[in-house]
Amino acid sequence: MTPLMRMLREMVRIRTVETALAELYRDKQEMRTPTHFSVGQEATAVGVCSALRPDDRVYSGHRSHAPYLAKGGDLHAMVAELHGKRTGCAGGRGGSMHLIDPKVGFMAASILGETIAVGTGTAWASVMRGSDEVTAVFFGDGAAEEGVFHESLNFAALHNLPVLLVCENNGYSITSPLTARQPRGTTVWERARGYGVSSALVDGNDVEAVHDAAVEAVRLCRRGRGPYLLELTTRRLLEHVGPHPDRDAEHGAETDVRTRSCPVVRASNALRSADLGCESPDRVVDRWRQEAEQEVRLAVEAARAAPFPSTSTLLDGVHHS
Amino acid sequence: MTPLMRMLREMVRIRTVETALAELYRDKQEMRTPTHFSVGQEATAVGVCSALRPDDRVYSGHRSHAPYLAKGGDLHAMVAELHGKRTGCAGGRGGSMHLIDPKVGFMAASILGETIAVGTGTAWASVMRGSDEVTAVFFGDGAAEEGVFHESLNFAALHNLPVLLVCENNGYSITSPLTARQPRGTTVWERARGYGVSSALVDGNDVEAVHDAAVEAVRLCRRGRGPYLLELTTRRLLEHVGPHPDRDAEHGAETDVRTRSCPVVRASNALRSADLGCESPDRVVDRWRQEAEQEVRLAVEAARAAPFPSTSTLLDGVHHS
Amino acid sequence: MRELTYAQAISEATVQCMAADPSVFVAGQNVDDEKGTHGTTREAFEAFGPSRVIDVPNAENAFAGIALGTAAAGMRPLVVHTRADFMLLAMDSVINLASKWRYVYGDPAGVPLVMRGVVGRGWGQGATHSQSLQSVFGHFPGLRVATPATPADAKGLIISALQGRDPVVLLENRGLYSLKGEVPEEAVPVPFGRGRVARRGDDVTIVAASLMAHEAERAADLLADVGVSAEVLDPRSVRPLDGGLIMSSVARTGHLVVADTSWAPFGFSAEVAAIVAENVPGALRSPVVRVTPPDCPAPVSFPLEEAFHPDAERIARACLTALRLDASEFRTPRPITAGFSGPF
Amino acid sequence: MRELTYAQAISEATVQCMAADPSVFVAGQNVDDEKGTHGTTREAFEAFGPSRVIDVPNAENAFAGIALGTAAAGMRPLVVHTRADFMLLAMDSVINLASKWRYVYGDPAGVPLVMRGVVGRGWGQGATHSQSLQSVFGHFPGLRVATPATPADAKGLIISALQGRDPVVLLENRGLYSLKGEVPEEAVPVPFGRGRVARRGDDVTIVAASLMAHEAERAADLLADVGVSAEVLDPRSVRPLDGGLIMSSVARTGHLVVADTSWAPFGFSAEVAAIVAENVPGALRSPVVRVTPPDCPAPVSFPLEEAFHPDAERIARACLTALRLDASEFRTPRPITAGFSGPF
Ligand SMILES: Cc1ncc(C[n+]2csc(CCOP(=O)(O)OP(=O)(O)O)c2C)c(N)n1
Ligand SMILES: Cc1ncc(C[n+]2csc(CCOP(=O)(O)OP(=O)(O)O)c2C)c(N)n1
Ligand SMILES: [Mg+2]
Ligand SMILES: [Mg+2]
Repeated sequence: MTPLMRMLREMVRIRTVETALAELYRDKQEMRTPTHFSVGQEATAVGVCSALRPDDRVYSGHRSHAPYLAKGGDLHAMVAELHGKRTGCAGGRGGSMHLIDPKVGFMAASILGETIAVGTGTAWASVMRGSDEVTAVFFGDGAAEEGVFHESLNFAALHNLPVLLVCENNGYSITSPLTARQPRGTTVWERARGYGVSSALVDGNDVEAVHDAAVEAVRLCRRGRGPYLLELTTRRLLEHVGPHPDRDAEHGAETDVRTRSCPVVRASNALRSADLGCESPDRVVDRWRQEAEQEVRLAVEAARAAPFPSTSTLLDGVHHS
Repeated sequence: MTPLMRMLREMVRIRTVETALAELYRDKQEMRTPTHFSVGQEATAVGVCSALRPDDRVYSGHRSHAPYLAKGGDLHAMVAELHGKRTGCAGGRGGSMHLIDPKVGFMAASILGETIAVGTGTAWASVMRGSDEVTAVFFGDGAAEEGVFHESLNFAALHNLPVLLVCENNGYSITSPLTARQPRGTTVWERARGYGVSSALVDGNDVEAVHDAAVEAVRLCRRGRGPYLLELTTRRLLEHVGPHPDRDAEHGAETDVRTRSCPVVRASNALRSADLGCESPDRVVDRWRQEAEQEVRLAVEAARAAPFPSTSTLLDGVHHS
Repeated sequence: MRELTYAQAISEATVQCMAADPSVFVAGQNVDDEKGTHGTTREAFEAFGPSRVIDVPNAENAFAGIALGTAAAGMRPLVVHTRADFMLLAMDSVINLASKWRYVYGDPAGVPLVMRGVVGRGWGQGATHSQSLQSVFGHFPGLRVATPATPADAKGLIISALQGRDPVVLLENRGLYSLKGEVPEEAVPVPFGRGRVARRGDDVTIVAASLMAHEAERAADLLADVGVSAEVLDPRSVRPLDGGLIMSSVARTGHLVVADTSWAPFGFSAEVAAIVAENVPGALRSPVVRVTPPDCPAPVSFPLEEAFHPDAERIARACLTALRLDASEFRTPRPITAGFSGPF
Repeated sequence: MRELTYAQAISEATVQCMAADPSVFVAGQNVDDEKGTHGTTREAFEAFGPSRVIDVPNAENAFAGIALGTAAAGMRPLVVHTRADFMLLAMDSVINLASKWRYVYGDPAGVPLVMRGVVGRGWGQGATHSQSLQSVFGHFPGLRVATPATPADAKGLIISALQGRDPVVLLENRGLYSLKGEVPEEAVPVPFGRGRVARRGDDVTIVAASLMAHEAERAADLLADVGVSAEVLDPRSVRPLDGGLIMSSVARTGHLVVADTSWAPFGFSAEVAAIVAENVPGALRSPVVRVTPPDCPAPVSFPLEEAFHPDAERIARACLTALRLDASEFRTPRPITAGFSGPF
């Protein structure tokens, strides 16, 4: 498989998983945890994570499913977590905004900007320990307004830390457009330059472009020439939190633009049948979708069947004993 | 008097007042409040404040005496405040780091960066109220590392607020040099550009240059084209807090450089006797110094003679009754 | 009197204060959108537009300072936090500057910075979206901290805040927004520091703020079934706290249960117990019982979440414990799912 | 046993932990300079150099998160704040993330982030440089909060912190740095949650942490002169808090005075009073007395500052009040100026 094929397959998988979960979230109401889907934004997670090694670390904010899965996080553990089950990746205690998978070096937090600092810290630890691991941190355009972004960028640049800051700019913070929050004519990637940080603006719905930019950024970080900031423009197709189509998009008559810019559609179009042997792209994508449907179906069944944590464990694990 | 003469006189006044206070602070130990002198940094306060109107506002951080005096703050009230007296500008409760003079629109706070936000807020209030007042905020290179700097700059730029951010870059945060705190090759003024904020780097020991830059910055702010950031390079001649000569300067053999760059010396040299009629610059400066010595002597005497606040007032004024 | 929901009462108070005083403005993340912070800021936006109901960037710390700055220059900001937890980012401005301003600067004008913080509840809000911070804010002199439980108090306390000259923190439990109650039409302030007797009773005193006042009333119903008459006191503000009301009730009943959504250690329940121990310890005929969340962060998982949040049953059982009565045949009440149901 | 100052004990603990465990490092503003945070970080810098004793920019919030990140990746950061007040800028990282990490993520490794905060004292430190935040940090499950009063405990509690796996806040009153006491040479941890009987006595129990433990001991001396035998309990950590020690002492003495440098409302003194009211209210033969700063920010002016800070005399008088003894002929002790004398 070509890199593009691998990435498309992963995007199709994430899209399929999230779409299935979004429907169940809406209809069954068994996942009682505020959930921020990445539908429409898959290329950022997939393009960046495909440029990382398994021992590299990834952090994200509240919109965490796509980076979690792209980094190789356990699907069953994620779905169980959304269902609040004992088998969840955080034992059902963290929910959608606190996914974690230590085996693949992934973790997400709910407060805007927090993990920008945490990821800067793990990158610092890599340097202290003499390892060449890189840390990538996903955060939104909104999180970039928090002071912790500035403080972390300053620190990362001061110590040349191997941290790749990935700003997923979807143009909104909940319902608030960028124009209501950041000065016109300015960008996050240019702001990074003020700290001497290398940066680039990339179409975040073009998974190959994201991947290529990330490969270069990771290379620099791994050689001690970090940090690096990637600003990736993208669009979310569902509402900020929850399963419904994004109303701002509808009202703004942006639906078309969004669909046309959909990273899955675009990557599918880019696939030449040549790459696929005798199969047509549509059929291949379809097969991947079916595989992912099966995968998420099993994960949901397992999650449903799994036990809730016993209330007798309510107080367990607050402290190291 | 020419503008330069007025500014030099004010700098001589501030230098004289602070030098006298520093000695008393050391010898008498009657001012029991951690005190950060601006000796060596007078040109920033004087150059900027001379570009402001009386109804404009000025905020500063912990290093507050020079901006307070330059904005026209009451000397007697300041000296009494340092002595913890009832007649102090904050009733003796705030001390050196919490000077205030509402009559001239001045206020200082002790926590790094706090007043950057507060000043942004008063500038916003000016816009809301349709007034053309400008707010200037003094802060150090160290304070510019705090997240509140970034958050405030973003907000000020978003709303084009009439706030003039004055970064007094003296190269140190307590004993920590800039190189230990900010990425090499970067500057505060360039960082401001990332928010679309106009900015300039000016020799902060050249009072005329500071004044000219501030006049232009204030003009833009007043016309609704703010915010503006001025980075002013300067040197402090005393230690961070307290009355002793700065040891880092001594150790670093920078003393010479510092003395040569002293803004009072430089402004004196710049004065042509032509400006002064028949008097020589030295004589004029000497006369101003003597006037200031007399002024501060009276203020100290008054402060010493003033009563301490009665302990029966300890609980007064926490709330609006 | 006509009834309003808690959310409507907040909205009405806001609109009335804005109409009466042109210096009042509302600011916060997404306050201008259709949902309008659970319907509390929408009417104001419609009435006064985007120049007085202002969406802001995600910058809690600076924004507290910015709002403070506007207050120092004569404005009256009403800052809305969609979760009180986010106020932990603004602690420096709130604690180190706002709460101390009037005293430290000897500035009689003060800084009337009013902050609303929504306390999340239910639907797996979890550890960082459901914290009740009354005990933290309550610790610091210079602040007013209110926890309105009823629509009328929500309205009246906001009015007090927006007419006063002190910095105020208002904590609103999301479980309350749809709650209905009588609310006066006029803008009548409810003063800080005066508690409310939510229910008269003789056998045991339950002190409970915000959402817990309602759980306490439900507990009082349950207790009435077994012949126990519980008095429910709602402090309305925790700083200042109406110690007098609590003391005189306990002096009469001899038993004290405190129910709260914040943790026990160094919490509201500690302060209420301390006030009694300090002033009328002889009145206590049984140990004080604190009904609070267990000493752990809030978990998301549904059964854990249900076990985490204190409710009427736990309060009622605590009262029976205090009274040394048998709780064995006590009927378990139908759980109410507080306010919100999903999906998000 | 040899004696060390409190500052030397901290320094020794730091050096020993760093020598024993290469993952320990020290970070904070100016920790690498000659003064070395009141002499507590200088030896470590000399022994281990700038790669392990690291000066950092002024960015308290991010730095808490950065240090947390290093802890998540196997390091053991010891973060130093030259004033505890500055930690109010780091509340989000500390409360919303560090304290909850182990529980919320079900991560048994946890994040051993250790933070020291200096509590300013004397010489007009004022409202924003002298706050004791034990009551705020103590409110949140997941944190360990220690307030060492003696050199030995300063050493032992830092060792516990740097050997444990929990986030820890250590609050050190600046008035203590020059205090001398016996300190074991070896690296012996002092466990969290076990209080210390600083002075045995039978008539009244004084509970007092950090600097107040010493004021309480001086109060006990004054009381001894008038024939009163006071027991002084130093909790050493406020979370967990050794309630058992307090209860058994009060059960014996029947009288409780709590002295603290943090405000009374929602404070340490409230929690101690609540523990007694909740468990052994019958033991109290007189009302609990809280000796705390008055309910206002700390003023700078010398006489106001002196009146603000609770001291031995106020504690002793509070004990006499509790015991209903006459305080009229009680001698006023010579004021000690705590630790520091200027100029700065
Ligand atoms: C400190 C903080 N403030 C506010 C919030 C509430 N909040 C959650 S997600 C969100 C929008 C963030 O926008 P962005 O960072 O662009 O991410 P996106 O949702 O667009 O992916 C907000 C405001 C929060 N979680 N933390
Ligand atoms: C939030 C915060 N962190 C730390 C301090 C302690 N502190 C006081 S002054 C100072 C140095 C600040 O340097 P800079 O801003 O450059 O001002 P300068 O003293 O050089 O004028 C520091 C670290 C503080 N007051 N507030
Ligand atoms: Mg966004
Ligand atoms: Mg400086």
